Amino acid sequence: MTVKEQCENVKRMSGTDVRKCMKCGKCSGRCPAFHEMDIKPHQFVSLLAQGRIEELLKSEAIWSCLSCMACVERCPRAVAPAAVIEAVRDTVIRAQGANGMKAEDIPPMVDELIPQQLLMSAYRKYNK
Amino acid sequence: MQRIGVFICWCGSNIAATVDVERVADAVKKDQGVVYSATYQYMCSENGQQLIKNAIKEHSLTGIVVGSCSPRMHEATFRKTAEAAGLNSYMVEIANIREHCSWIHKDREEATEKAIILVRTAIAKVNLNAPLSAGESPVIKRALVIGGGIAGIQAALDIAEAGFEVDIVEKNATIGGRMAQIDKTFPTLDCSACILTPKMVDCAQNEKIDILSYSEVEEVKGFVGNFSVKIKRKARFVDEKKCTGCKLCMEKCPSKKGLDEFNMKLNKRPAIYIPFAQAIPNVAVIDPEQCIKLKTGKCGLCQKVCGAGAIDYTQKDEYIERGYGAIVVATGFKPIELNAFNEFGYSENQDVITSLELERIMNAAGPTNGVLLRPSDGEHPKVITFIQCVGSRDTSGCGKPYCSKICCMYTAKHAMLIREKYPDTEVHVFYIDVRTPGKNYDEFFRRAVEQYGVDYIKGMVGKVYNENGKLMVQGSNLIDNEQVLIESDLVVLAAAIEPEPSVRKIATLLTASIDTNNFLTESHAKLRPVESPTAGVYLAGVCQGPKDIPETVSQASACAAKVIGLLVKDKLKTNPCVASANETMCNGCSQCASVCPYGAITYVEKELRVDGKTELRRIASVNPAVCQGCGACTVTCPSGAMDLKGFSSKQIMSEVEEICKR
Amino acid sequence: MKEVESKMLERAKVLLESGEVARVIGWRKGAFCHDPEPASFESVDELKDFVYDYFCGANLSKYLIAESKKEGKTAVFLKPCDTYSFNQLVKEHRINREKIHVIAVECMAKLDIGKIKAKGLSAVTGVEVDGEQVKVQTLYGEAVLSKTEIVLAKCATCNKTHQVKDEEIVLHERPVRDVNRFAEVEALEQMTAEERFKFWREQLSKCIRCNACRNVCPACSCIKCVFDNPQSGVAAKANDDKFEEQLFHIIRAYHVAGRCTDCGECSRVCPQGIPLHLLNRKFIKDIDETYGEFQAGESAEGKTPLTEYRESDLEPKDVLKEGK
Amino acid sequence: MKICYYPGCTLKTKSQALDQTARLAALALGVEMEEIENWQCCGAVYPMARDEIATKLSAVRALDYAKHNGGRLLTLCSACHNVIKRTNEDMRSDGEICSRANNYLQLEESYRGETEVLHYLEMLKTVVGFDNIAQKVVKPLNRKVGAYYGCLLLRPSGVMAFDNPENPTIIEDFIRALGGTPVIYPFRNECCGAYVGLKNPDLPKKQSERILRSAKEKGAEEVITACPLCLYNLNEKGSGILPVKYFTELLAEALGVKS
Amino acid sequence: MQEITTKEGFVPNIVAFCCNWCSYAGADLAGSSRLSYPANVKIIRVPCSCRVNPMFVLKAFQRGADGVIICGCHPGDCHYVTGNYYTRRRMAMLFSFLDYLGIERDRTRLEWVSAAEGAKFSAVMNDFVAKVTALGENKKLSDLRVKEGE
Repeated sequence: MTVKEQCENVKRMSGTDVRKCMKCGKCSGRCPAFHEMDIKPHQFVSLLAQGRIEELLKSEAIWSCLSCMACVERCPRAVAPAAVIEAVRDTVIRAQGANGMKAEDIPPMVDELIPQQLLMSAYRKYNK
Repeated sequence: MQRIGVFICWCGSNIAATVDVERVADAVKKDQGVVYSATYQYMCSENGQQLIKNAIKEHSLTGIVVGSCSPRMHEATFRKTAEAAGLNSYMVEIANIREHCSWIHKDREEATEKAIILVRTAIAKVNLNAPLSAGESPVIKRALVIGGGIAGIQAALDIAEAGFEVDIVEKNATIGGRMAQIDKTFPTLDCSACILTPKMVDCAQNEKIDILSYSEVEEVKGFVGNFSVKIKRKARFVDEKKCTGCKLCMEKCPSKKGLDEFNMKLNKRPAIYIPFAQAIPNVAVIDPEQCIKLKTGKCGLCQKVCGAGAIDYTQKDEYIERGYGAIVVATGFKPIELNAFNEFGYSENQDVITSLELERIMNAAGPTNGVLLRPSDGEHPKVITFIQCVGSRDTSGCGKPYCSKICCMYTAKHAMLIREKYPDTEVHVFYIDVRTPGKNYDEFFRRAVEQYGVDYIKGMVGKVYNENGKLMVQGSNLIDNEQVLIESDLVVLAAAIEPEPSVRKIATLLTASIDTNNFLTESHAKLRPVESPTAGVYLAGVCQGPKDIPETVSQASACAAKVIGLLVKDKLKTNPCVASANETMCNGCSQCASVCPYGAITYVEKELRVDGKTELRRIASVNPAVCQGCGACTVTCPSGAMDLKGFSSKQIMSEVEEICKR
Repeated sequence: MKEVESKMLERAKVLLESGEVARVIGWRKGAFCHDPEPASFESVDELKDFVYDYFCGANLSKYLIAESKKEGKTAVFLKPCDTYSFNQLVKEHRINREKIHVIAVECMAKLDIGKIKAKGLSAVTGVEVDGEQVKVQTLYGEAVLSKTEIVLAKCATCNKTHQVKDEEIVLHERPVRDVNRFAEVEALEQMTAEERFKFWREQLSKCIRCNACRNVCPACSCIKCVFDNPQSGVAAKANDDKFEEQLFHIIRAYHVAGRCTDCGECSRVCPQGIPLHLLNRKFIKDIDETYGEFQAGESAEGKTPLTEYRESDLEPKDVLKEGK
Repeated sequence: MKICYYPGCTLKTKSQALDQTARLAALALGVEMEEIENWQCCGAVYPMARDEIATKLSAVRALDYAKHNGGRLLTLCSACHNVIKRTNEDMRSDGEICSRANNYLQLEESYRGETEVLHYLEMLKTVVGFDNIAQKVVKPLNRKVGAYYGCLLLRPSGVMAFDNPENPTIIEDFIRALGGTPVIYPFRNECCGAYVGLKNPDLPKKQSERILRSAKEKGAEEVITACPLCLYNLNEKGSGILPVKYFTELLAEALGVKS
Repeated sequence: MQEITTKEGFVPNIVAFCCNWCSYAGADLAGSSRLSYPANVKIIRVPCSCRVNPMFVLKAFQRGADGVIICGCHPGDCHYVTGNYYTRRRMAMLFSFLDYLGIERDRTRLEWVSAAEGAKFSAVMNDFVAKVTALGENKKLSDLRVKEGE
């Protein structure tokens, strides 16, 4: 896939129109995981609009987004940065062997109280 | 049989580059009724018009077709041209071969073919045109201004200055509007009241101006030059003529729980009150929701203390009806409700306020007598954060899609005034863009930054929350790509502005168009910016779109000029393209009247002689001065008795046929 | 029915004799037992030919446009379905209500001679109705037919009740029919566009442009019809192949939309047997489904569905239902 | 009254307290929660990518079952509620997702989002009524409780339509009905850190502490939630600043049905 | 401009009725913005969409138009306050009726185009022409009376 195709694909998967963004930064102003991210939520929208998908695919931030939808909820332009981040993450994990978490990584992290929901969420979010 | 002249305009290269104008002129030469056809570079020019005039005379033309730009552009021009050459102006039809042809098609052959059809369609129509003459209607030499803010005041003063009588209908107890609430004005920082109140006094003293305060427009009938308006004068329970404005009643009133609307409900006021010290008229009003006497029948204290005997608890709403030649709408604006913006904590935190509330807090006549104190505890705020674009430029559905236009400037003003008066205060402003077009505007904003050290942060706030008594403002700093957290004492929201909601009702009454944001629509965005599409209705101030005071005043004066231009005329020509019923065909079934939006159709019993017999029939009768020519009735009429002049069924059918000929 | 007829005759006599009314509008015997015709009776003497039987299907309300213009009062016998047309005409100011005395008469459905003949019976001399059974006498003997099979199309689905009456002659209660009057329209809607087109092409091709439907229709009462008016752009008198002719039925149906009471007279009088009521019923069904149930003629006041609107009305594209 | 109920995996294992107290309380209030047949895990997170269909199918199956069994589907776990409600909205308004999902499932009759998805709290509010609950309270809470909404119930508000996303009131009304005093604190709709803990344990810790600190500062003695994951994070990563319980535990307690 | 698939080079003839205040101005704006649409769309100016008599629509079809589109101000924005509301009902009923007679539904259309929607005007016309082109020539309304085979 060319970079351009990849961009279009991510745009389509996210279902959001990045051109609607007016670059106010409210998403990043609200994000609880902001400090954990190398590329910030508003940059996901902006870089995708510029076609700079390769930078996004390399980002560590895709593993930090909580999908808490705070950015989506408050965007004054009805843009969904979280959906862009998820589309990028999906693109990464759908690529062969690029799962964000390996089965063998999990057991050591699990304590006995950990709910299924957490494991399931993490599995869905990080793996194909 | 018509003698038709066809005039094809090149519009320089606008048409001629795509349409073979000579071929068009040639193709229609032998069409029915056509006796002359010509082309010219610019038909609308002096020379072009002369060409038309000469042809009308030389060839005794009875109708002309101009193939040119849109009729919305030059129909009026060519009608005047025809008139000047002695041809009835309604014998002119325009074939729009620019906007609808040369500008949208690239292929010359295709465009030329289409142009020929469009011109032929116009020829087919003009073959069926009949001379129409505009009727006349008298002009009532009095204007109505709806809304008594700065826009209404300025328009009224200018109209009165020209010698015409003006009524200002203001729904509040005083004129003055939003400008009266403002402390200082940008970019000069002069005191708003100092420049507004003299104008309010002028209004009160001008004998041509009648201020109908605490009143609302209830019903509008009629048309340009001849409106009849029913105005509700709400019961204020105080005789306007007797009250001296001494305020003794205000002191004695035992009910002091009403919220002071003038001070943005930041403090309480008595049930009987004068909105503010410089109110015009300087007359008290009783709030029936708060008045103990009106609610329980007991009390009556204000009546006892009123030396002038002005208090009248029995007052009822009254209705007056007056005639006007022109109407100016100047209904103004309000800040939007902030329910949809709870992320900024407006409803939970007293110290999160709107800019208009800050305006009152900063004002010497405001709830804190002009001392900057925060509402929660009356302390001086040391750190103040402003958030711009709250609800403006918002297409998510929570706010308004437009830029409110005034917020950048007033926020800079507030920031500057605070830093000037309280230099130890830290001021931050979150902005998305700072928009400062206007004379001395950007210089003003830069002064806030450069001279007063206001901290402008490019970014938007995501959340405002209260922690340990502080307002924590969490937002983006996009320049530094950081998320910042500012511990603030006061947060000021630049809430979007929206048209005063009553404008919808006014628009309906006036049949004036309104856009999806409830702004009244102007007749032409560039060339007729102060006129509503409804003849005789003019727009001033924010009711037409966001604007600041200087722009509002300019627009109000422009409105006044338009109104004066109308009122100096003794008679107006009416649109002759109106409906009329063929008496011999009319069934009198009343269906047409049931769809007429103007109430232009009535029924008469009339003796008709048909086929040698006299019959008494019920027949529709259209008042041509009231009919606006929409044609709704023509379609409802089952017998086809109702037709529209200038757009008759036969004319439209002939256009259809011509287009379908291929 | 005889009983009803004699009561009607009795009332007509009293009204005419007393001078209360100047004329009575009813039905007069025809040449055969099955072709009574609408008539105006101005004297007791003329009443000798008065008839009211199972073939009196004609709607008398349209005659009142002219009659209410005449001197004196006019009495009229109206069946349930006729009263809707009457109301509609009052609403449109075509009938002067004050000059009409409405006698509501019972109707147990009327018979269609065409359907009887289609059963192979000819030279019919009389009928006797007994509940669901109809004994048909002919010159060649007697036959028994099922009533449901030989009633007029308009009666087959009728559940109408008298909307107007100054007095009534109703001796029997009519059973309520459990039928869907839109069934035929629905069946057409279920077809493909091509099938529908084929159906209508066949039907409308039969039209000989005799104008019977127009002349009988109580909603089609224009002083000057658009089809007779050269200014309308659709005029055409004769049967020709021009648009004016071809679209005659479409325009006619549209013109009466929202005003048609579904009286069914158009189909009853069509000599070619075109089911014209299916055109009108489509409009009625669409209006009911899109803008709420509306029965023209139920009231002599108020607007019709096409002369009012709601801000929330559907767009045309949303009214067109998914067909095949 | 019977309502179809979708329990979800966590409630069958680690969070049985949530499930059991909810059932007990519902019975006391006259509602029988009828577990739907053969439910499968909803997936715990709503897949946002528009080309994700397979991961939405278990939710569609549950919805379709409820469509034919009363037309309502009751949820309890915030995550299940979020996934099922959002999937339902896709089925209702996104023609492409709807037709693709139906193609997979081959149901007798296409599912087009007809089922009403009802969270237990919404059921309490609209079906039972908080006033009725208040009347049945035998052991009023008499303490200050902070409602923790988290993200899943509220956002995206356009689809969830649960409450005002920035200033919700439903759990506060619930607390009031149980005789407790609700404490409103600004972090009640902030994310707890969710599943990111497996990758980055610091984030849930930071968030959970922040949330509980905020609740404590405003006077809460206890925090309640509807989400097993939130409960886990707040309890395990929140440094014990405040005790955290399921809202149904308080309901059962107040109604006197706690086992 | 959209690609239009033609049936053996068939170019449909389209009659567009546009209200003077919104849609005609919208068409003007499409022109001044140089937003093209096929040349086979020809516009008739009417004061309001409510001036469009169903008879005009039928006449157009009879005379060989392949598609008829009516454009007016958005509901609520009618220059004459209520005109387009009547249009909406009239055309909804007419179009449904024509469909009932077997006339392809894509040959008729009602659209709201404001004076500001030049782009919409152009898009609507492109789309409409594409749909009508796909249907081919309109024969039905002009030969409703002609018996099969004749």
